[in-house]
Amino acid sequence: MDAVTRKTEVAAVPKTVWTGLLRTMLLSRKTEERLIRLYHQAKIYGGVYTGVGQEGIGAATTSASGPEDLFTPLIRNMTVHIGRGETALNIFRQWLARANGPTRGRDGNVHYGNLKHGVYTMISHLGAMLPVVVGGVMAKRRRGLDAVGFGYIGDGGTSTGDFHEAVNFAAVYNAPVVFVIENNHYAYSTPKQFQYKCARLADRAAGYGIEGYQADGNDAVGLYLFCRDLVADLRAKPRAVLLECDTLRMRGHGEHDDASYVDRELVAKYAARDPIKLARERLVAEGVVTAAEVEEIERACLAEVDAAYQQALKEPAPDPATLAHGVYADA
Amino acid sequence: MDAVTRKTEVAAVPKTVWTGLLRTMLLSRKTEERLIRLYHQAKIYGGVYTGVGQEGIGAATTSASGPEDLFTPLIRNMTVHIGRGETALNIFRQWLARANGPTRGRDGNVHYGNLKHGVYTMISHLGAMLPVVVGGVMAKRRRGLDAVGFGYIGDGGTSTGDFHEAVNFAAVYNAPVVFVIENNHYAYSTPKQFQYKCARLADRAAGYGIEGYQADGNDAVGLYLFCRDLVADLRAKPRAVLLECDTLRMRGHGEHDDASYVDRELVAKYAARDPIKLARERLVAEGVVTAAEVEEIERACLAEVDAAYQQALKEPAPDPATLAHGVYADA
Amino acid sequence: MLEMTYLEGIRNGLRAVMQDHPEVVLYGEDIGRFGGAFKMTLGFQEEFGADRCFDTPISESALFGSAIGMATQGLKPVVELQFADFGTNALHHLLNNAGTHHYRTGVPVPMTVRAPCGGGFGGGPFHSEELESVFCHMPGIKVVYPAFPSDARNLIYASVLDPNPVIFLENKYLYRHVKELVPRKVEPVRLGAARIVRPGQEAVVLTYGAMVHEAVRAATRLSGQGYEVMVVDLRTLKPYDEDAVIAAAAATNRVLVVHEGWRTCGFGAELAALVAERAFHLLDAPVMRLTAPDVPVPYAPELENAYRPNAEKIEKALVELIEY
Amino acid sequence: MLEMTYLEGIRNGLRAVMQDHPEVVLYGEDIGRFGGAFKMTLGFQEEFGADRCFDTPISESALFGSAIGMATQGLKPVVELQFADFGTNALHHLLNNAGTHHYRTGVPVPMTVRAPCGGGFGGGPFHSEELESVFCHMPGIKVVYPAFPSDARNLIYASVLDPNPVIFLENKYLYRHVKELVPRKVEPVRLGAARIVRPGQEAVVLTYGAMVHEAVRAATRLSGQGYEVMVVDLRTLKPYDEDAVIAAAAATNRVLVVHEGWRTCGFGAELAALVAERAFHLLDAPVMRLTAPDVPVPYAPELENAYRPNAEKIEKALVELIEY
Ligand SMILES: Cc1ncc(C[n+]2csc(CCOP(=O)(O)OP(=O)(O)O)c2C)c(N)n1
Ligand SMILES: Cc1ncc(C[n+]2csc(CCOP(=O)(O)OP(=O)(O)O)c2C)c(N)n1
Ligand SMILES: [Mg+2]
Ligand SMILES: [Mg+2]
Repeated sequence: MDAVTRKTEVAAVPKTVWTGLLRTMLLSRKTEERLIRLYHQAKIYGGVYTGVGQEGIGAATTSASGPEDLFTPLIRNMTVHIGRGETALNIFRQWLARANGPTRGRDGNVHYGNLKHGVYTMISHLGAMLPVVVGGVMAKRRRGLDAVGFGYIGDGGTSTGDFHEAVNFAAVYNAPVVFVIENNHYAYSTPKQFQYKCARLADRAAGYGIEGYQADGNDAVGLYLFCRDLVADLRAKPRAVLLECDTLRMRGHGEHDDASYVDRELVAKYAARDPIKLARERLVAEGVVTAAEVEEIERACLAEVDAAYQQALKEPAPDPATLAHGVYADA
Repeated sequence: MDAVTRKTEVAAVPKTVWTGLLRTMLLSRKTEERLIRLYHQAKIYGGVYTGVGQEGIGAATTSASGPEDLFTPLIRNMTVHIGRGETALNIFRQWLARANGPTRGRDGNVHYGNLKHGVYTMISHLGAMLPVVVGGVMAKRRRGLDAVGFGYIGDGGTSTGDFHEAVNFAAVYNAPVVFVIENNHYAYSTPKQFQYKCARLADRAAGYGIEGYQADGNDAVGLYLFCRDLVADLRAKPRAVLLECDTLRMRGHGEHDDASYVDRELVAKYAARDPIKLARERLVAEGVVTAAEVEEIERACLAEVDAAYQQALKEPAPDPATLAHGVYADA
Repeated sequence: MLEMTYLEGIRNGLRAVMQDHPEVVLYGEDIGRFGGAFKMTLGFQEEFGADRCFDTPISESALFGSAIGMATQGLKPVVELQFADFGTNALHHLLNNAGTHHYRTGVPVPMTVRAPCGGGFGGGPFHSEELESVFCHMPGIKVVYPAFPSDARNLIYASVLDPNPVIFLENKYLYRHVKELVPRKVEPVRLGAARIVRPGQEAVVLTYGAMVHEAVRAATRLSGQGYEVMVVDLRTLKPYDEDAVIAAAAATNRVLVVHEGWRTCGFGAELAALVAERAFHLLDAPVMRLTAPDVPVPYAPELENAYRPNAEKIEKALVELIEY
Repeated sequence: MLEMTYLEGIRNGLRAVMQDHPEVVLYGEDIGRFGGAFKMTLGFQEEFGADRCFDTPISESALFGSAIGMATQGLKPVVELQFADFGTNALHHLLNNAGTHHYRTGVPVPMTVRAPCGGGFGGGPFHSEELESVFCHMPGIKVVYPAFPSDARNLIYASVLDPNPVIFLENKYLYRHVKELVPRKVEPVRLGAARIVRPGQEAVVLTYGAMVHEAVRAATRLSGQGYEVMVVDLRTLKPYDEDAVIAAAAATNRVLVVHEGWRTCGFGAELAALVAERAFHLLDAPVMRLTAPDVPVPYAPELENAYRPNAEKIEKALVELIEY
């Protein structure tokens, strides 16, 4: 089974799935484009890291997920947050370090989440969130809840010991976790040949006794169909799997980075296969949405971004007097 | 290519290789048998951990090694020490914590080595010696020395993040290191199905883009022939490889452990395939050594053990006044 | 009352908290059928099922990380490190995730890491470490270190139920060397309270773990010489009982800090610094530290005896302090 | 003389030691063609070849472990952590192997770990940590932490050549915020020597890293008010210059310890404990500590300003100390 796109199935999917998928990607793109602008206007404190060009992966996986599922997104995964219900308002609160944002200004930029949506707040240490989602899924299942986990990791992150321990741990206990490798060819500046020597990271799966799949991470529609079936299968027969998604980071590692080290041909190739463009064209072509409907979604996203930014701007920063509050939870 | 025994080649190997292989295994066995006895007579401080039943692996790999090669043995690898030239006297000095032993009483039991023989002194943290041998080999090769590395690890140790990082690191740089997995079916009390889910640990190799081999760890003769060719090949074409050796730990994890959790049938099966017995029978059958010669080697080993123990007993313990000497090397 | 060793105290408390709270799960290397390297969980898998007490791969990162996941999804995981020394393989999970999680997200992480530590039995450099200072440096983590079977029992129970990540340090030397009569039922205790193990007014020894017993031995001997020395067992190291420390300094005016871990940046430095800052005007002598030197824990008994503080060395230091 | 930033000082020292010693190799994440996250090694790969300055997988354990292997086989490896915070992924190599290797085997481990640390720029909890206390607790490890471009340059040179494992802490805030005129050539220095940055007799601030500059600022302001305050820059934290600390206490009788890391079991506790023990009779006031609170490093500037010590807070603490 490979993550091939299955044309005929597109029409059979409820339309709201497709509009949701588009909205998730568009809201993410519009939000990140705004953040990029704000960064270059020096209106963001610290760095800006985006998932521009990689929106398809988080959008497809969350679209295929259920209410009890758990997620550990990383820096390229704004679509995971949005796909699981996060609002642009909360996202701007986070990026502007507002007192009522997800981390109340205690952490910044991509380091937010919402466990009510099943979404963990990442720490920076690559690989370290993977055992967390494994444990979370194991706990929920012990409590009788039908949870599947989605742990996201970059090509570079697969070199960490934590990646290995987490995948192996999940494999041994048949914890239903999809380890989503977003292979965007680079880890910061380091090209993948200095990260690993195998041809496909999906080939790591055999060494854990689990299945490994490769998919086109820029084909959100195809990836959704694949994940929908995979997730259904994992619910029926819980087990860990590796899913390597091919994609490319379309900006620098962060906005401070001009990414001049990235192969220009590669950039051109993936620019032509922008995940939003592909999904939009395909879904319109298959007749499940009209071009006008997509434009409407896009307009709504932009309006949401505008409103969210304006609102977040007005909100208060954290009170320094609260600095030491809540280091411990009350016993 | 699999680690099959190649009968016709046995006679072509210099006889000293085979007598050396036998001596290494026999000296190790006699030494460890003595240590076991001493433990049960409460004459050893702390625990006793042996490689009884696994002698073939260290003996074969060191027999196939060259003068510049580097080794990171663990607790089952007395034959690596002996195969690289360690004396029974130094081994007893270590176990009796003598002032002139390899670690001068600063560490005990299996935690010794000798970099003049290319043998590192293990720390307990499983997996942690593997990047050390990788770095050592990289350094020697940069200095123009033809070094191959041998990093030993148990089935349990493959679950550590360090195993993954080290193998991947070596693969990326084509560091010629043989990662020797001694799969003895248990990690302390934990059977391998709670350690990993794949059928063969050698299957991990594909995920690193390297070759993975499986071998019979109890067939020291076959393993030697295999390793000899492999090592020659690694010298010609430097690269990392995985070599999974099947074996069984024939004692408890340590002598404090009766290993009652081990499958009795498994024990019987491997007892019948004792590596020393197998090598002895095969080499005698192939006519490269006589039974009398092997007995002579055995006698000599026993005499060396007796003499070494008696000598070590007489030697001084470390002087408490030296406790804090040499924490730092002098600048 | 039941007579229990320190190990039995912990086991008893662990079993009680598992019986009372179905959301408590235990896992670690060899802790299932085998009952663990120290046989702490012997019989637990039979009693509670393999779902609640199970073996794991040798993967300290996965142990810590998965515990964070479980603790945030309704369970109260208790992870056993086979030896505390192996905790350094994966401190990033404790320091960066577990310890900061409530602060960042408002979601508590009720996980416990059991970490057998300390030397005195020929464990050598990698099976004898005392890492409390490293753990105590991490914001958002609690660190508990009992010295007596009763405290061990009550504190493990409270630690498992605490909504914060707790490192529960167990002194291996004490496992079978200390016995005590303990009430039948677990008593409620709060983390963070020190205890005066022995009263006295000439000086106080501030200590914890195995050194509590050595200090009591030293104090008993000095009592024969007419010196009454107070011994305070910290019991919880983070957050620690600052008021009890200051009160002890006030009552004795002479403070000796003792621990079996390394000196530089050890927990004793923290205690001495607190006393120097908050009880300066109460002191009749310098705050003294008696600790292990900054040397890897040596294996040979001749070296380890020289390395490790004990009753004799404490007695000597106390005499020096009292006669200052 | 050349004007250099702190970052340029380190780069200059690193380049010099690579030029002078062919056995020095540098590696880490993104340090090759890209020159590293902070551009420390920009141009090194061109100058020294990819053999001596190269990119690695994201594998901190493999970085540390391989460096031990290299250092024991004739090279002098210098490993860059992208941020010090990621060192906690693999402390077991430093604590257990690198730090104990010479003691156990007699074979030295001349490796250096460069670790950019500290906050003040919105790095948040995982890119701002100060872990010196954890590193200093490890036997057999040296810890260096310069505050000035010239020291940074000379000390990196000496650290790389030192036969022991050295953790070389680089304050990220200082990278581009401090400039100094530096002699053309690296000067020989020894690790372990503190420096009086500013003389004074009312009190002394014992500090290091970014806080040296804050302390100097505070002292300068107080000078206007008639108080002359000494500032001592430790420069090496392990082993540290105990005699200089005691001498400073003797000269001023009032000691303030300042650092930007966490309070409990921080390096400041060690300094305070030393002073309390060895300089007790010299003190006219309690040893005070001014540190970050035991709180994860917060991201928002409002919070981080409250979190991080600075010249104003130091000035306030000094006034309190002097008027005690
Ligand atoms: C354990 C660890 N080491 C180093 C870093 C610093 N770092 C942050 S992002 C990054 C590159 C990540 O590359 P990849 O995993 O491929 O993800 P991508 O940014 O391409 O999505 C590095 C090295 C880190 N976050 N964690
Ligand atoms: C990182 C780490 N965690 C835990 C341990 C404790 N420990 C020592 S030996 C052992 C089992 C090792 O099993 P395996 O790797 O299969 O080697 P074997 O003893 O079977 O040769 C364990 C868990 C350790 N040494 N290192
Ligand atoms: Mg990448
Ligand atoms: Mg094994």
